[in-house]
Parts: sequence; structure tokens; C-alpha cells
Amino acid sequence: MSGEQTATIDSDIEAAIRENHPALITYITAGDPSLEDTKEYVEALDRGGSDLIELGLPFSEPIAEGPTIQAAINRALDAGTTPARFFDLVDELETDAPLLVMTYYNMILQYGSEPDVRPFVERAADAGLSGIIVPDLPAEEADPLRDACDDHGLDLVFIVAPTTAGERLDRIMSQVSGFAYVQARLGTTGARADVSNATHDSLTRLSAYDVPKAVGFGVSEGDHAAEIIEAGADGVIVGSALVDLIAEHGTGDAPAAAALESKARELKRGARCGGEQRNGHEQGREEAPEPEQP
Amino acid sequence: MSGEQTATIDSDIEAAIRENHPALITYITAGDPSLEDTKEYVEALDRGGSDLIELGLPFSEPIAEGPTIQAAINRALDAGTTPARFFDLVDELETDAPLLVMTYYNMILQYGSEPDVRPFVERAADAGLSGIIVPDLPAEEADPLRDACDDHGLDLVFIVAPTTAGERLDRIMSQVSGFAYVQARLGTTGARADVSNATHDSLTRLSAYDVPKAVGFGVSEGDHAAEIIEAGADGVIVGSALVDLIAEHGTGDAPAAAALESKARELKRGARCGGEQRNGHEQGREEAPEPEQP
Amino acid sequence: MSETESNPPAEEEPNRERTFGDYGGQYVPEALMPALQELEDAYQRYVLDNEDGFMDEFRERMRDFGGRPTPLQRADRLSERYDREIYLKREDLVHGGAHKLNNALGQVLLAKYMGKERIIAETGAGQHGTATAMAAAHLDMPCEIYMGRTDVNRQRPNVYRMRMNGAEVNPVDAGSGTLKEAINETMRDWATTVERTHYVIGSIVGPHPFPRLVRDFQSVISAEARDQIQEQAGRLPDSVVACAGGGSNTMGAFHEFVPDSSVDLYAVEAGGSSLEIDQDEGLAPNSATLSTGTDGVLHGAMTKLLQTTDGQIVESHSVSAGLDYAGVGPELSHLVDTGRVTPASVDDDAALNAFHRLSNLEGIIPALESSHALGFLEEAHEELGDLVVVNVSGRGDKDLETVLEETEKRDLDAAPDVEVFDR
Amino acid sequence: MSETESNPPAEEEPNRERTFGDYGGQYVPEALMPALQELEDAYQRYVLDNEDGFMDEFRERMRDFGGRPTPLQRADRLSERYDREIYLKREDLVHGGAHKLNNALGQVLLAKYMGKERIIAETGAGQHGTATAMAAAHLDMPCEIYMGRTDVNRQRPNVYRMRMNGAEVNPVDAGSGTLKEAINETMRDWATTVERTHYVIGSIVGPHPFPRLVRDFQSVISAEARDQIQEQAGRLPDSVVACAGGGSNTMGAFHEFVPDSSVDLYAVEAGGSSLEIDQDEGLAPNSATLSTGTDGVLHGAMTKLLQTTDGQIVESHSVSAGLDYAGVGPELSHLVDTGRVTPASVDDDAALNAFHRLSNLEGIIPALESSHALGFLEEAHEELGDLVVVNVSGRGDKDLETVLEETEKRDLDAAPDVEVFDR
Ligand SMILES: Cc1ncc(COP(=O)(O)O)c(C=O)c1O
Ligand SMILES: Cc1ncc(COP(=O)(O)O)c(C=O)c1O
Repeated sequence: MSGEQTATIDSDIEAAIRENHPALITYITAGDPSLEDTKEYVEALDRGGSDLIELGLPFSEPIAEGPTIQAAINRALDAGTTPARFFDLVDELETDAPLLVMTYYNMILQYGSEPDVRPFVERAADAGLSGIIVPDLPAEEADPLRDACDDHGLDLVFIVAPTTAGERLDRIMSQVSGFAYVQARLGTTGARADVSNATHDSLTRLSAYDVPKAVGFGVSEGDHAAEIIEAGADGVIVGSALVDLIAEHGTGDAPAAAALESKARELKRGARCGGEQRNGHEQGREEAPEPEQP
Repeated sequence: MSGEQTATIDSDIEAAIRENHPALITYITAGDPSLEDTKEYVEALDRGGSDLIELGLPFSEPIAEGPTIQAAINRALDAGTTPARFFDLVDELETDAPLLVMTYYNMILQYGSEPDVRPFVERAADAGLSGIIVPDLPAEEADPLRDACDDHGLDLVFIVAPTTAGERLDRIMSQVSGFAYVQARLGTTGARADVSNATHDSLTRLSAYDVPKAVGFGVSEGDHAAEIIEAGADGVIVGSALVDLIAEHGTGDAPAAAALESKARELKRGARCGGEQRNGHEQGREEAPEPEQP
Repeated sequence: MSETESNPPAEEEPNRERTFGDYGGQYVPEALMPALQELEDAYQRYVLDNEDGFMDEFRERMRDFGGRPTPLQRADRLSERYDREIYLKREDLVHGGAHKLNNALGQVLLAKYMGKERIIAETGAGQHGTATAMAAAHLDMPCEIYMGRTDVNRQRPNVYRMRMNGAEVNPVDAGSGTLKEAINETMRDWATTVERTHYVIGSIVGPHPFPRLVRDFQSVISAEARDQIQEQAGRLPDSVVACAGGGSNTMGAFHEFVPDSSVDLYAVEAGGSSLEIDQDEGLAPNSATLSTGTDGVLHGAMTKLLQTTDGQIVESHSVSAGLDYAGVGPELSHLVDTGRVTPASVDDDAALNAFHRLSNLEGIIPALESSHALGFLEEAHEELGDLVVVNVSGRGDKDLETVLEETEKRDLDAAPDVEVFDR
Repeated sequence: MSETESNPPAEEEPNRERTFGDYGGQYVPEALMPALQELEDAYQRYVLDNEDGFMDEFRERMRDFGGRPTPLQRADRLSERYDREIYLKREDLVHGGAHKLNNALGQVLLAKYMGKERIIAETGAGQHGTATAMAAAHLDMPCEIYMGRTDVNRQRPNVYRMRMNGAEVNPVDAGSGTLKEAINETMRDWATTVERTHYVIGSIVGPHPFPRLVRDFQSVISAEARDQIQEQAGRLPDSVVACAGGGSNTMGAFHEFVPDSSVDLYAVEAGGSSLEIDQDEGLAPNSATLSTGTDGVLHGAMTKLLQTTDGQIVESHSVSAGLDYAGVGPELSHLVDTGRVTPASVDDDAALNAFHRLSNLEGIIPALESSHALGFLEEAHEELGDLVVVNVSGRGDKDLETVLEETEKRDLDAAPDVEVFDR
């Protein structure tokens, strides 16, 4: 176990989470509404305190997304976002926060002249990306991509769902690369008004695993961030709430960047606040009977 | 055979045909376009030289009629023609030509309170009708009606079709009452522009039977009448051509009656002319080898 | 006439068969009589005596082309609802979607054996027309279908199907442009072309031998069902329920059970909106001939009819086009008079509810005609005994539009909300 | 990752079964993986091992409710036209009008055995949706169908049928509002409700074990046909021809013949109006995936796809809605790569002509999907040997309107004149 943790210590991503604990991970769709806008927005999210930024590379069949991100993906595709242009953008970006690409498996497979994951991973590494998240790639199908990522020093982040349990959970948690993306609830992405019970249950279930855990799917407010971090997460992942802001403000609009920046600040503040609460409990607990330390 | 012929000698109908040879039999639908009109029209046909007049009592499903008489029947039904009113009309009529009623079997059956043919036949006899023609009553189903007609001294006229042959033809011809209604061609009633070959064939086929034969279905012109009589018929039956005149002239119109009268004259003249031609041939034949006289 | 009566040896045999008690007969124009005799002869030879293996070929084609045997299905949810065993005879699965093909294929094949060159048929809503067109295409016979103008316009999909199967469709403009006029017009065609044409009549109506011929082709329904119920339920049913228009699915479903006196037979007619007849207008807002009709002659046979006291045939009415006929098969009239068959009627609302109920509970969308039999089950199940067979004479895809329209006008408990288009 | 590979005893068995050569797999969100494992387990127990008599009940219900076996019919006039023996497998006679029920009933029944409480399914033109709704009504399972908004509006009769069978119909507004979007949305529902819901996928597509499960339910087609042809023609056929959309009727018709190396198998796809893909617009005017597609991942499986070089899935097009899909079953991709199955395509015009030809010559109105298989017969019969089985996957009543519209736009030799309304 400790050997594995050492192996991931070169991970920019894990480092970003551990160092900026509790971490804020933000997501937007590249090309929504244009790649120029995306550049501005990423810089705003970076300024706003994002510790990691996920950039969605749009795929025509986004089966894991809710309506908000689906719509963003359609806008991005209509604007002519392609993998080539996406990487050109990433080449240009200079952010404090490490960047990840989030896309569907077919996009990765088709990059280059033959169906093969390696050209994509190479280009991603070249562009300075730190990791990849693939919503339709469960651990069982991940070998080829994991090999390629390992070869190029990229993290391949896995999602842990509320339904993930037993032997599969153990296996996935033992292979965490970067962080465990904890899916807050069943269903698709999309901003929700509350934090689900499933989130609390999952974090309890996962507390035995000593890996960085970031919670996504439905987080939209500073308060949610606080609650989630307090419940044991190491980071929160926010996407739809940010995409909503972009959709509201439209293209080429300075206020969109400003809104994203201030939303990021709110979320980061919430996360910190949750972290302090948790520390309070933990100290409280440490003062109390005796913790079940391993 | 001679016994049977004696039996039918009281028949007004047979007498009318034999005495006025070659005979003109005319048909119109009672109540088309109203029963008052029918009265006038019947009188006109009588004046025009009809030797027998058939009055159609309209039935809603006239399966043996072509479009002309169908339409007349619809007009008559729309005008409220019922069996009761029909008989009231017949009560009033005073014509030289004997009258027949032509109607479908169900009309006969339903007259009176129970399904039974007798009340109709009684009332018909009462009204002074001389016979009945039922287009949907083949010999096989005719016993009850034939009995009733016999009891009341009415003729029940049968139709002989181009398809009637063999044993059935013999049987029907041996039971002729009034005259044999020779159907000129397959199909339905309706004025045609020529005399069909079937007519000639039928008359040849029927020449061996010594009963009065009148040909109907499609006869519309004096020339047809002539041709048919020349070919061996004892009478022609004309319906649709007269109904066409009624339809053309409309209701309460003196010219309709006049047109009917002059059409009747044309037809009667044609028939006579055909008769003379035939007599010519027969005399010619009598002068030739030797006729096959019985 | 004394001659006819003095001629018993030659006459009695066909005479006896020509009728069912007082019903039936051959009330047709003389021109058709020879064709009916030819048909009687062919019926005897090919159908009754299986000459040239006619019936074997018929059965084989009904299997391979028609999809027979059709299942007898236990209806689990209806059985639960009515607290007795309900079995459905699935004629909706016959090729074309109804029992109609049993007869149409039989007659077209018979016409072929008889050396006829051309097929004609009448159709109302188009069910018999489409079945005949299919059979004629399958057997490579030219085919013309008469259909009232009103029906042509309101049953376009069926008109297209017939055309696609290569049949000519002849619109009939007379009268109200519906079934009655189409039959009249087909008879007129037949009277003109009888020598080379066979008229494929669509139900157990018309002159002898049609009622027997059609019944024999349709009786495959009860022949199968009788075996199936004994195999599946271990005994004969307490009752058999079928809708009745002309009555061909009805007698098809009953025929083999007629000798089984323990089996009650229910013929369910269309009650329409009311059982009264408007004498002045010549309209019946129903087609409950067996329950309310009087004896008379229509389309070649003596039978029970909807008619005015004068004898004019009235316009019948039912939400179900296939039941909308003022006559009924003479054999059914006879079996009702003798008490062997119990007539019943179900009104438009009850039939529509039954349509929705079967669709929803069993996943079978029945024809509106068949829905009358199912509506009777709802109303009278308590009198039907523990084991009931209902004949589902056809499928309801053809009725969707009518059902939607008619459902919208009413307040039916069993109807779903169908408005998903504006959500 | 080294751990996965070092764990062969537990992993290899399912892994081997997860794919067909390089195709197949389980490319789905993590949340669905446990459900797929549960389904794999149920597939093994109930379908493969007939636990609790599952397969017996399935077969019995397919007989009594579904109308199986369907006939294998010698097509006399096609045989004459093509101068060889042509047999038609009559899946058009299955309840609901297509082979779709074989799968839908199997899966809904399986869901019941698994203790699921709710059924969801996608549908394009509505064929799979109506089959699923029927099966769910029959088995008393709540059912929701996702259907693109465009499809909802252009396939109203099918929407009504589903509603009448008690299913909810959920219009999907995303994208072009057709099948692809409906599948995406159904997957989203499933990802949310996976614990109590079974997703009844409509063809041999999707993640493992769906392609095997659906194929096994559909393989009743070839199991019957293989027996029937031997009984009727005395030997195995030289070739079997079936249309391919996702490929469920295709593999259903092929499966039992796959080991018979003398039997050639032809999968006929929709050639649409052209076999080219417009890369810029992301449009394919065809859905000839097996002939022209490239390997990729769609809806959970690695298979042949219509996609841009970037990997975006294109909008496919065919006159036949049921073939209009950018993917295809992974097993078919594999069998094409290994040479066991020959892919072919037939364009819109040829399919329409074949539709009219079968209607006119045989009295069977085929689905437009099936018309592609029949169009191939017209084009390639000389290569198909002396004894050919064509799978008529469904009936064409559902396609009448489309066929009329599309026929009017073209000049087709086989089309009849349908204008009888103004005569
Ligand atoms: C499905 C169905 N059932 C019943 C009928 C009524 O006819 P019959 O009473 O002759 O069975 C029809 C007539 O079209 C029909 O289509
Ligand atoms: C009649 C028919 N055939 C074929 C298909 C194509 O599906 P598959 O390729 O899965 O058989 C469909 C799909 O709706 C269909 O309805």
C-alpha cells in the first residue's frame, strides 16, 4: 500500500489536493461558447482559487451528463470544438492549478489515425495536462489507457459511484491515481439544491481508504462544499453550477469570467470552512474517548 | 302442356301480350319524384301505347338495378314512398294496360304485421294489380308467393337470365305465369346503346318454349325494340330509358309526361316494325323448304 | 308449381341444406343461381370431400402464410380481475390482423380450384377487403374490391394496403357510401361477370352456400380452441364469447362447440348508443340484429334484420365499423331462435372501455369489434362460469384513430391520458 | 492495474465472455457496473441454466402471448421470379408485428425474475417501445419509454399504442430528438434508478451482457427456421438473408446457422441515398455501419460505427427508421471481420421497390426494415444459391405513410398507383 502511495507522489494532481487541502476542483466544457472564451474562463477559475481544473472535451453522446452539461457540449460542438483545437488551447493556457481533460472514451480512441489511445495521451502530456477522466470507462476496460497514462506520467482518475461496493470498490480504491472521484449520488451531472444522503453514506464507506477523495455530481454552493468537506472529503468538484453561469452570461462577456471567479471563491471559502469544522470535530474526537487509529 | 296454358288463359297479362302482339311493357319507379307525378306518368305511358305497365315499389337495397333505377328508388324513398301510399296510388289509377308491381322480396314479406307474403298479395289484388315481379326471388324460393298469387289470380313473373340453362330453364319455362321476363344480358338494369348478342342467343335458346317472352335490361330505343322483336320476342320491356326522361325533366313538369308518352310511342312503333319484319321472314320461311311447326 | 312439389327426390336434398331452420335460402337474381349451384357443387367436392386435396392445401397455406394455429392464451390479469379462468383465442395474430383471412384465403383458393379468373369482394372498414387482397396476391388472382365512398375516405390506410397488394379498389358512390352499398354493388358486378368471377363474401351472410362455406373456413377457430382448452385447462369451457357483426368469427368460434351442450355460447353485438330504431329516419343507433331484429330478406338470405315496419333496411350504427351491419348470418338467427346461442349487446362506451382495459392489462390491443366480446365479459362475467373462452377476432391497430377520437368525446374509466406531445 | 492482471481466476471467465474478439465490452459509467454484473449473473442463471424454469416460462409465453412459432413460408411467386427456392421467415406475425417482442418479453420476464420493479427502454420509430410496453403490460410491470421529440411527433400511432398499453412515454428534447438521444437519455435514467430498474435495450447493442442476452432471446428465429427448412426443403439453406440495424433480427436469424459453414449469412444494411459520410456536417446519408464504419465505442460497446475522424458519432439516415442507427451489434462486427457474415447494403429506392414487390406478389406487406433484405434478394439472388431463407423481421403497416410519401417522390417500377380517392 505504501509503495503505491509513493508511486503516485509524483502526481501533480495528488500534490495539488494534498497541498491545498481541502481542494476545489472546477469543471467547464472547452469551447462553450468558444475556445477563446474558455481561455478567459479557465484563467478566472484559476484566479478564483481552483486547485485543479477539469476541461471537458465535447463528445456527441455524453451519456453521463445531465441537461446543463449536455447543452454546453452542444454549444461547444456547434462552435467547432475539435480535439486538435482543444489541445491548441491547452498549449496556450498557463494556470497555477493543474489541468485535467474529461472526455468520453471514443474521443480518446479516435485521436490519431487508428483506433488507439496512445496518440491522445501523448498529445495530452505534451500539452501539459496532468490527468484524464473518462466517464464511460470503468476499471474493467481501462488497461490500455492506464498503461498509456502511466507511460506518460498522467493520472487516470476513476469514479466511485454510490453503487460501487465490495470487491470492486477495493480494487478501484487500490488503484487510485490522482484522486478518487466520488460520485455524490446516482444519476447524471447537474447542479442540485442540496447534498444527498448518498454523499454522506459514500464518504463513511470510503473513510477506511486512505486516498484523496473529491466529491462531485450536484455540488453548486459554498454551503454544499462546506458540508461535503466536513463529512470527510478532501475536495469538491463543481461543474454544472459553473456551466450555468456561462450559459447565463453568454459569449465574449467579461461578467461571465468575473462571475466564475467569484463563484470559485465562494466555493473555495465554503470548502475551507468545512475543513475547519472537520478539524474541530477531529480535535474534539481526539480529546474524547479514544479514536480507532489503525 | 296445353292444360297449363289453359290455366294461364285468365291472365290479364298474358292476354295483354297476346292481343297486342308485339307488346310494349314499360317500367317506372313509383314515387319518383312523387306519387302525384307517378300518376300522371303512368297515364302518359298508357296513352303512349304501353300494353303492360310495371310500377316499381322502392326498396332500399335494389341489388338488381343499375345506377339509373337506383337513383330513382332513392328519390322515391326520399319522397316518402311507402307500400301503403303505393297501393293508394294504384287504387286511383285507371289505365287500359294491366299493371304489375315490381319490388324486392323483403317488401312483400314485411307488408302486414308478420313476415308473410299473403297480406301484400291480397292488397295488390284488391288494388287491381295483375301481377308481381320480384328480381331477387328465383324459382327455388318462390313457393309461398306463387301459392298466394295463384289464390288471388295474380301472375308471378319469373326472369330468365342468360345463365339460366338446362334443367332449371325447363322448370322455369314450364311454370311461366304471364310471360317469361327474358333478361337481355348479364348485369343490372340500365339503358344501353345496343342490343347485346346475349339477347339473340337467349331468344334462340328459348324459341323452343311456346310461352310469351318479353325482353328487358338495356332496351332504350325504338330500333332496339324492333331488333328484339324481329329476333323472336313477344314484347320488349323498357325501364331505365323512361326513368332517365323523368330524371331529366324533374318534378311536376308537364313535359315529363309528354316525353314519356312520345317515348312510349317510339318504342311501340319500333316493336311493331320489328314484328312486321319477323312476319316477313316467317312468311319467307314458310315459302321456303318447310318450317318446323309443332 | 305443383311440379316443384312433385319433384322431391331432386329437390329435397339441396333444399334441406339451403336453410338453417327457416333462415337462409337463396334470394338472389336468377342470373346468379347457376353460379350458386356451381359453388354448392364445389363446396361439396373440395371443402366437404377434400377433392384434389383442397382442404389439405387450405390448411397448409393457413399455417405457412396465415400463421395458424393461433394461440389460446390464458389472460392472467383478466382471470384475476374476474376471478375465473379467462382464455383468449388470439385471432388477432392471423396474417392481416384478424380472422378474416381464414375465409378470404379459403374462398380465393376455392375460386382457383373452380377455374375462376377473377375475384371480387365488398368491404366496409376494409378488413375483409385487405384480407381478400392479401389472399388474391398470394394466390396470384386478379382482384377488385368494392368499398363505399365514405369508407374509402375514412379508411385510407386500408385502401392503400389493398392497392399495395395489387387489388383494384372501386369506390361506390350510392347511398351513404358504406358497407350495404358496397355489397349491393358487388352483387351487381357479380351478376354481370358471374361466369368467370368468384364473389368472396366477407361473413357468414349471403345466399346459400356462402353461410356454410364461410363458416366451415372459419370453424378452424373453434376446432383449434376446443383442442387447446382441453389441453391447457383439462376440460371444455363453460362458455365461449364472440362478437357478432355478420357473425363469421362468431360461428367460427362456436361451430365445434355447438354439439357440446354444456358450453354456453354468447354472440355479442354492437349496442351502439341505444337499442331503439328510428322508424321515420330509417336509422338504428346500433347493430344488435340478433337481439332486436325481425325476420326478413337481405343480401340473398332470410335472417334477422334491422328494418322498418315497411321492410326498408335501416342504417345501423356502431363505433366499430366491422359490426356495423343491419343483417346477420342466418345460422346465428337460427341458433338464437333454438336457444343454443344467447344474443347479447354491449354499447359503444363499454366496448371502448374494454378496448382500453385489454390494452392496459394484457398488452393486447384488440379490434373494436372484439372489444364488444370483452365488454360483455366485464358486464356479465358472473354468469359465464369458471372457464371462459373469449375470441379476440382481430387486432386494434386499425382502430387507433377512432378510439382516440371517441375516447376524447367521453369520460371512460379505463382510458389512459394520451397527451404526451405538448409535454 | 498489475492487480487486475494478477487476478486471473476471478476475472478471466467473465472477461472472455465480455467481448466478441475485439468487440463488445462494458464502456459505461461506473454506477452501472454493478447492475451489469447483476445482469450477467441473472443471464447465466436464468437464461443459460434455466433456473426456476425461466426459459420454459419464456418459451411458453412466447407461444401463447407472442404467437410462436412463426411460419417459414415458401414464397411461390418470388421463387418463380428468382428461379430458386425462396423461403420467408415470418416474424411479421409475432404479436406486435415484429421480432422485437422476442427480446422485449424475454428481458421484462428476466427483470421480474431479478426482482426489479420498473422497466425503461429507448425507442426510435417506436417498434421496440411498443414491444416493451406490450410485454410490460402482459407481465404487469411499470414501464417508461424514452423517445426523441422528433420521433414522438412523427410516430404518433406508436406513441398511442404505448400509452394504451399503460407505458409512460417520455419525449427527449436533446439533439435531433431521435434514437441516439433516446438511448442516451435512457442510460441517464438507468444511471439514476439502477437499483430497482431494468433497462430493456432494443437490439444486440450496448454493454455486455446485453448483446448476448438479446441474441439468445432472438435466436429462437434461427432455431425454428433451421428445423423448418430441413423439414420443408429437406436440407439446410444455401444462404440466410436478414436486414441489420442494431442487428437483433439479424443475429436472431443467423445464430443457429453460424456453425453450419455451408450456409452463407448476409447482413443487409440501409444504404440510404449514398454510402458517403459528410465529415463536416457529421452526417451519413446511410446507416451502413458494417460496410463502411470504423471501430469505436458507442453506447457501452466497442463496435463498428459511423463516426467522424475525430470520433463524433454522425447522424445516420435511412428511409427505414428501424435501421437508422450509427452503431451495430459487436457480435456482427466480429463475424464480419472473421468473414462468417457478409455485409451488404441496399439503398432507399431498392428497399421501397422491394416493399411494393412483396406486397404485390406475395400478399405480405413487409416492414421497410425487412424490405432491405428483400431488396438484396432482388439485386444479388444469383449469388445466393438454390435455397434461400429471408427473414421478414416485421410487418409494414407502420410504414404505410412513409412509403406513400417516399414513393410519391420517386419513380419506382414496383409501386402501384394509389390514387383512388378522386375517381
Ligand atoms: C376484427 C373483426 N372482428 C369481427 C368482425 C365482424 O365480422 P364477423 O361478425 O363476420 O366476424 C370484423 C369485421 O370486419 C372484424 O374486422
Ligand atoms: C421490423 C424491424 N426489423 C428490423 C429492425 C432493426 O433492428 P435489428 O437490426 O435490431 O433487428 C427493426 C427496428 O425497429 C424493426 O422494427
